[in-house]
Amino acid sequence: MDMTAIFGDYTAIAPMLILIVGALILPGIQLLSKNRTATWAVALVLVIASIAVNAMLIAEEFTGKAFDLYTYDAYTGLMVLIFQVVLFLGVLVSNASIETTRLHVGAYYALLLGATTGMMFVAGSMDLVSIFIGVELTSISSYALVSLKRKDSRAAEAAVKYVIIGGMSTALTIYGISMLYGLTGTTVINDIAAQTQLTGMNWMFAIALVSMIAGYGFKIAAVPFHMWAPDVYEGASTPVSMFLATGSKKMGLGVFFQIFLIMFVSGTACSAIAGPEVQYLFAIIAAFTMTVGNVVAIAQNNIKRMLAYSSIAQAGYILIVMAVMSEYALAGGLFHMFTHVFMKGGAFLIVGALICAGIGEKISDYRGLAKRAPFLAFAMMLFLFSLAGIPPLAGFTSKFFLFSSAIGSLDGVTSQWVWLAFIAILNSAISLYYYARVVKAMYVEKGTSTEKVSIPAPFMVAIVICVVAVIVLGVYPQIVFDLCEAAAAAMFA
Amino acid sequence: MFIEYTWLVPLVPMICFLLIGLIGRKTPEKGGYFAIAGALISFVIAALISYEYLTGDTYPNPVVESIQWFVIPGSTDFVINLGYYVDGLTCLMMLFASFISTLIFIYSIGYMGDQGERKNRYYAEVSLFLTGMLGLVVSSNFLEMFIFWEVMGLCSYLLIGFWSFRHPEGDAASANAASAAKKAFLVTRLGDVCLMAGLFILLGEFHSLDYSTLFDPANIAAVDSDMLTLAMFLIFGGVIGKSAQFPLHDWLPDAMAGPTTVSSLIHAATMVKAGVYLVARGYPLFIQNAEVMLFVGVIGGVTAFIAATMALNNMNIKKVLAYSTISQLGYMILALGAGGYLVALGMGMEGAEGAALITAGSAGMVAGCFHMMNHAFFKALLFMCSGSVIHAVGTEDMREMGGLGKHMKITSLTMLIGSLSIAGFPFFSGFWSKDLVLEIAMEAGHDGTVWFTVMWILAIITAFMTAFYMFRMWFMTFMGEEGHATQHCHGESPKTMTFPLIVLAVLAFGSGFLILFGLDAMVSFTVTPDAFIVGGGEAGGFHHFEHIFTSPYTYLTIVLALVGIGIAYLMYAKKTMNPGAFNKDGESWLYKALTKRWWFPDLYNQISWKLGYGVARGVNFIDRQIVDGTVNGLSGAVVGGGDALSKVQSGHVQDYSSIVLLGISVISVLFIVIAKVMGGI
Amino acid sequence: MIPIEYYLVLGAILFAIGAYGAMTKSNAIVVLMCIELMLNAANINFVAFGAFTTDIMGQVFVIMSISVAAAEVAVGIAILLNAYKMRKTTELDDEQLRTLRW
Amino acid sequence: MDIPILSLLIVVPLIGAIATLFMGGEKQKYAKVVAGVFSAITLVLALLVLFADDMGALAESYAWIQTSAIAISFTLAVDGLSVLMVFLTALLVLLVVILSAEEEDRPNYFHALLLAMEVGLMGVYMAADYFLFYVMWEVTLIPMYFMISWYGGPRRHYAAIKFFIYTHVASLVMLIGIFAMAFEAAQITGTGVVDFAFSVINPAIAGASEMFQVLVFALLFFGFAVKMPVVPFHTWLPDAHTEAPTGGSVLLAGVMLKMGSYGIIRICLEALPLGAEYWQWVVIAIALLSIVYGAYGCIAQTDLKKMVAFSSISHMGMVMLGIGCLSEAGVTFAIFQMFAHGLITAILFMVCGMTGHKVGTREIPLLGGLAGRMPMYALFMMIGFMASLGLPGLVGFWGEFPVIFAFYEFVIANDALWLILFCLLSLMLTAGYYLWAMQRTLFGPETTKIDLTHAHDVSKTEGIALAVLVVLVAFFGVWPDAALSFIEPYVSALANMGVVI
Repeated sequence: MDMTAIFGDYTAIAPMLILIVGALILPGIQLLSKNRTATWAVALVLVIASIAVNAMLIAEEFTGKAFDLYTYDAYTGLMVLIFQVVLFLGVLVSNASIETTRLHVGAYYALLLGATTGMMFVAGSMDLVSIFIGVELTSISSYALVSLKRKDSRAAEAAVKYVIIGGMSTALTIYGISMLYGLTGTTVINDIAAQTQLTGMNWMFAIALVSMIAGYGFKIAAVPFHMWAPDVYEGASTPVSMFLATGSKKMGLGVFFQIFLIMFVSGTACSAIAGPEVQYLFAIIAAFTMTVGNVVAIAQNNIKRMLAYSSIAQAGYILIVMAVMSEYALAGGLFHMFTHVFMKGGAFLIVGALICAGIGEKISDYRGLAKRAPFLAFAMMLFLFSLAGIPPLAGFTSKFFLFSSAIGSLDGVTSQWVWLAFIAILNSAISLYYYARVVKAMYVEKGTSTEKVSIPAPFMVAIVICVVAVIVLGVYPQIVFDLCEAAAAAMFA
Repeated sequence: MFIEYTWLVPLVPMICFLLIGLIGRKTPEKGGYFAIAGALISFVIAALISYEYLTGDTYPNPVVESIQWFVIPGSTDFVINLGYYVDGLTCLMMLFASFISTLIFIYSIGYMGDQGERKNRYYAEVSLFLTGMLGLVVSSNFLEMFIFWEVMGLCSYLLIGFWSFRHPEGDAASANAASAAKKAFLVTRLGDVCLMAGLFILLGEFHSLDYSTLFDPANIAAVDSDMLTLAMFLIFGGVIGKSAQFPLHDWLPDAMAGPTTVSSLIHAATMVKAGVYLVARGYPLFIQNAEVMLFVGVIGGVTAFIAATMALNNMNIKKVLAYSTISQLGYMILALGAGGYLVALGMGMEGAEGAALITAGSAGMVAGCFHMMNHAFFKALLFMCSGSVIHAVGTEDMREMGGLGKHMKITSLTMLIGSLSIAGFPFFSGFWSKDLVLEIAMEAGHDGTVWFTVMWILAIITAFMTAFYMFRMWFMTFMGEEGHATQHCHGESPKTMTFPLIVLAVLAFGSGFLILFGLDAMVSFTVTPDAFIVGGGEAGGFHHFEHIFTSPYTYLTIVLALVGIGIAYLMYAKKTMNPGAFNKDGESWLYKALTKRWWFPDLYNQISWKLGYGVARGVNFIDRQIVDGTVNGLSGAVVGGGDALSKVQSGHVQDYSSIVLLGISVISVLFIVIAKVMGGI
Repeated sequence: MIPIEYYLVLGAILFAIGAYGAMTKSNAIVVLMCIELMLNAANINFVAFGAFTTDIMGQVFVIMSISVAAAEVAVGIAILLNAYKMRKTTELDDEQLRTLRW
Repeated sequence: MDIPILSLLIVVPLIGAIATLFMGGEKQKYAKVVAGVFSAITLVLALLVLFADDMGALAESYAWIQTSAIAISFTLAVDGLSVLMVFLTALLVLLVVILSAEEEDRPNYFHALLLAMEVGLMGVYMAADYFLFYVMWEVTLIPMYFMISWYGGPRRHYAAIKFFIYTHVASLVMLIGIFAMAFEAAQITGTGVVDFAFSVINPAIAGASEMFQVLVFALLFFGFAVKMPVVPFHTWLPDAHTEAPTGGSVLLAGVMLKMGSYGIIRICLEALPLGAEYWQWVVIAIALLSIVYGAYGCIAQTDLKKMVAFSSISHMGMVMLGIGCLSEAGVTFAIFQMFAHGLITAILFMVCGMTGHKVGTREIPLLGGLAGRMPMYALFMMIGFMASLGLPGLVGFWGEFPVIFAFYEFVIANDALWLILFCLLSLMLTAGYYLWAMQRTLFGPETTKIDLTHAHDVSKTEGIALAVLVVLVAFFGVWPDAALSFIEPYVSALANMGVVI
């Protein structure tokens, strides 16, 4: 099907358009129908339609622009796909989760779709203004999403923290952008890159850089900007936590790629200014992020909180891309982002499903789960082991590409980032400790109850999708990795 | 035609072993008849082979046949073969080993008759042992020999420990047997490790371990003589262990915890001879260096003496015999050492003088082997007699015996013959061979070094002590008043036990005369420029007798032996002489030293405890605390770090923003530092 | 004409005040206002830069920024209201708003 | 042959594992039969490989992940080094299935784990692609982790997690080494693709700079050394063995430890000859340390199984020593020792493992005089111990004597003859701890410290499993060439490459 024939000039933003439409009509549908399942179904259909459109675009290897603002290429396609999958998983289970069904579902779905739209918008933006707008669209929607879990005091507290910290991050970002704008007189990233090469390094540029790293570092939850994440993920309803941990984090990483990779590596190849310094800076941030994430995760007893720290650590791994700044690393990083959706998403989904079944969030609540819910326990084990990077699961394969990029490239071994690879690998081993704790609780320890657990069907569908993805991407990563490579190539073109 | 089947000699007992192990339980005597048949068949085959070989055309050249077993790769491959090697020494060894085994197995039918299911294990193990012994003697290379050597060690271990559980005499006895078995294995293992090290050197130097390669003078000349000397010292270490030589002799008395038949077969007649056999077999290599031979001789002499002292006051009938075995083994080693020393000296000299020395020295080999054979007969006899006694009275303590002569006529008589033989009473077999031993030691002292004169003196004293303690034992057992154990005596043992005694008694008296029929020629040692040849020498015949009875030293030994017997008679039969007068009623220092076995067991214990368990506990401590402690400490640090770091997460959102600002400052500083280091800005 | 440095310094001071307030004030509403200050610091920069380079983008960005900030405050206030209903406080250092930790 | 026999060696146990996994509830008593059938089929396949006319022709290769930068293939191959390990794996798994015929606690999971472990082990020994090798290497971990956690002793949680993380750290370090090799090889070959196949990387890296080889050797060696394990990276092993169930211990010691030495030979020697040369003395020092330290460790243990675990350290040190000699003889017999130790240690762990549920405790001081009540048990234990202490005529001797001889040749060439004393000392100590243990468990007065009324001798199925091993131990002891004929062509190929002299 020729997408351009259908969408014309809007082809590049077609997947997004569907969601925007959805975000606008869903509250209305809810109001009119008063049936949350109907609203859910409409939302789901729209999401699937959006995915289908995007899939067609990817299959067509479509590249194009919309309004000189939004560029759709292989990179955008992949990022959009990631966000859509997250959204799909989130929407799919929302009608079944007791945490989200009592909300104002119209607003809830509108916010989910709106936040995703923001992410997708960021993915195709090459201008700081549109990136800023997109990020804020997502952020503000997420504040509301977290807070939407009404009658829940923990969610309220989480939302307060989220909005305050988020506000600070916005302020830092915009301050940095203003400096960059002052320095170069433009907000188009490619032009900024060209300009900064002319002006060279100076203090304004340094302030801009640090502010922007800090500002978007919030979204990624990179250390030391990570501290909101565990509180918010713990407090929010589980589908929302999953959405934030797997979606909004990736948007932040995408922003890093789009701004800094272009500024320092590709296009104008202006690594003359501050390239290596920034690389080292990112390497240090990456090292701290993964280490703090993993080490603190050991101390957690709440599984959502543990998963939150674990996603901080995973972001640390992906930040290796920012240190290495090579095309291969980016491909590996994108692939890890993709697999992370399924393994971390799957883990959160299981937590959410079990909450529906009346099982708490404490690791100790998971004792004896293998007897009560063999499939869920098995799936959880797969996700956790995948996160730990145990072959032959998806997490291993993606880490394989990602970590290897720190060791070398086609031109042989580059010893510069070997230390980072070592830290990453040690962290990987540390992470095994706390993942295995959950596995131990589920499989080895005896629970107080032996009653069988039944979970809602949508959850089951979503979890099965994740299980299949985690296994298939581990054993046969070819298809998706090809996409990642194309995306990386597009970025570096 | 028979000689091609030499491999059957060890294989037959092996098959018996398997048969006994698999189906023996269902047969009468639990497989005992298999064992006897196996030993007998081996003996017959060995006899046929020996006859064919000794009368054949190739005699005295060894008959060697081997197949390639496997290869240790290297720049020049090290080829390990599997085969047989038949010469005079082989014939002698396999004949007397299989013959005595046959007799002892027959004896076992009676002696072990009441052991029930255990007999199955017994016969399996002795058959396996016989495989080891016969395999050892027919092997064509050192490695093959070593394998059978170790198989014997295993059987020795198993048989010493035969009663190491559910001992008929109770728990203490089984604990004792278990400990004795372990000690025997470990002490000989020490020797075996040395032997193995010696084999490494030989294999490294010669690229082969085949006797035919190693005993070729051309090959010997081509290798590093220092390494060869070291190798021979190490190989002799194996001999010290296996033949219970000083200072590794202490396991043998303990080994008496096994059944008496085992003591008789393994720890007197055959296995402990393996060391002597190894020296004799390796003679071409041993004689390359006089120092080695001196060392061998001195060890032999010292062993003979030390062991004899400990037999003087022992009250256990089997232990007296055990010490006597050690002592006699010492004689054999002394003979080989002394003779070899002369040969080694002679090889270092030119012309007729050297040739004379070599000829004189080769008598050492004859003396050693001759004594080895005689000893096998009379010591097997003595042990079996003691077994007969123990079987009858149910104790090994001689103080509880006495006056048994009346109850056990055959046993007492045959044992008397054995005692006379070992004491060196004229015309008994021990007399001939012991005199040859003393003579060669004397000669080595005369033509070689004064050390051998010292050894000769020790050997003479040993001869006296031997006569004394053997008759002390005999008198205490069979003469005098009846001890309380004697009162429970069942009378004479069954025929299956007395028959072998009689046969052996005949041999214990008469085997000495075999030397008249050319036995010396069979194990003579000849050095020619292209070969070292065992056997085929000139038979001395009556010349030996003439020589012995014209030597004044012969009469000295006869007198000493008679004096020894006389003192024993006065002390233990007539009781006119009080032994207490000599040892201050057991209070003298010397007496205590002897009962403490010269403190050797204590020494062993100390060394093994300190070097083994002491170090092990240290290692274990390091392992748990330091090596594992590091691992656990590291993981503990990570977990603890996680706990500590998680406390930073205070839940207060403004702390978070403070940390953010702090982070930004740190990042800025880092950025500047990195930029400075890298030369930016 | 006022030199651009003046604007920048003003912006920086405003940013610093905002940041200081955001970190020290215990009332969440005040904190939200301080964050507004920080945003406005950036807005001043934008306007100044835009004026000096005669580039319209600066002003556009400020408009965007102000509207985003408005949205944010709206959501923020709603969230605080919700929190106040649940926890009966808007004091950030109150134990009631520090339950999610460690 | 048209049948993809090597793939089947992986697929058959995999199907078996999945099949048994789902045999819950009523069906679980048939799990062992299913497991037996599948492991028997695997053994038959392994024997087919063993007796194949041309092993090299069996190799299979399927493209797996092909990107613009990376080429990963599913390549399996066997040669003299791997075929013995494949055989050993197939054999031991079948024997463990037979041995565990009386396992009552969730037998379906137990057998599923066993077969899953077999998948990984087979994969490791047959992989000819680094990616596949690493995947399979890690695949072995999880079944073992569960085996210890589910069926283990009182401290199983600690032991399992320690085993899991310790060896995982090591394999990750190894992974870095693999990355480095792959990239360096890509640069050397200049094909523009990072190919992970052994056949591409190994020859290319063998020509890399010494500096590179030295560094990468260290990384890989660490990974393999932990697995073997050698002192001082061994502490996971005694704990894991103490807690693991009998069947798990048998596989752990019998074939999993060999993964380490296999890796050293396959990768460190084949691909990094200069590195091996550089580190030779360190390897030898570690080997000697392991040999002596392991032996001393044995003496101090009171748990029968822990003692055997330490003896594994000592004996794997012997393997390392053979490798460290970098001579044809050393490597040949190091491989032989791997095989020999696999057979012997299986007996030891079967016997010592069953002590726990036969008598009630494995604490040596509490035992004594068991030979009277349990003669077959005593017999098997004695055969195992004797084989392990290197009694000539049994297979253990051929892993020990020639290795020490190879080391002797090495020290002679390097004027360090005294080093041989460590080996000789260990021979003494080995005999010492085994005999002492036997004295205290089998012999002497029957213990009164524990209740022996329920002690029972080796059952029929256990007897079959043990007897098979005993026969093999004797067979290869008498005719070592049966195994050496596989090893020698491989080692002479190494020699032709100049890896060993």
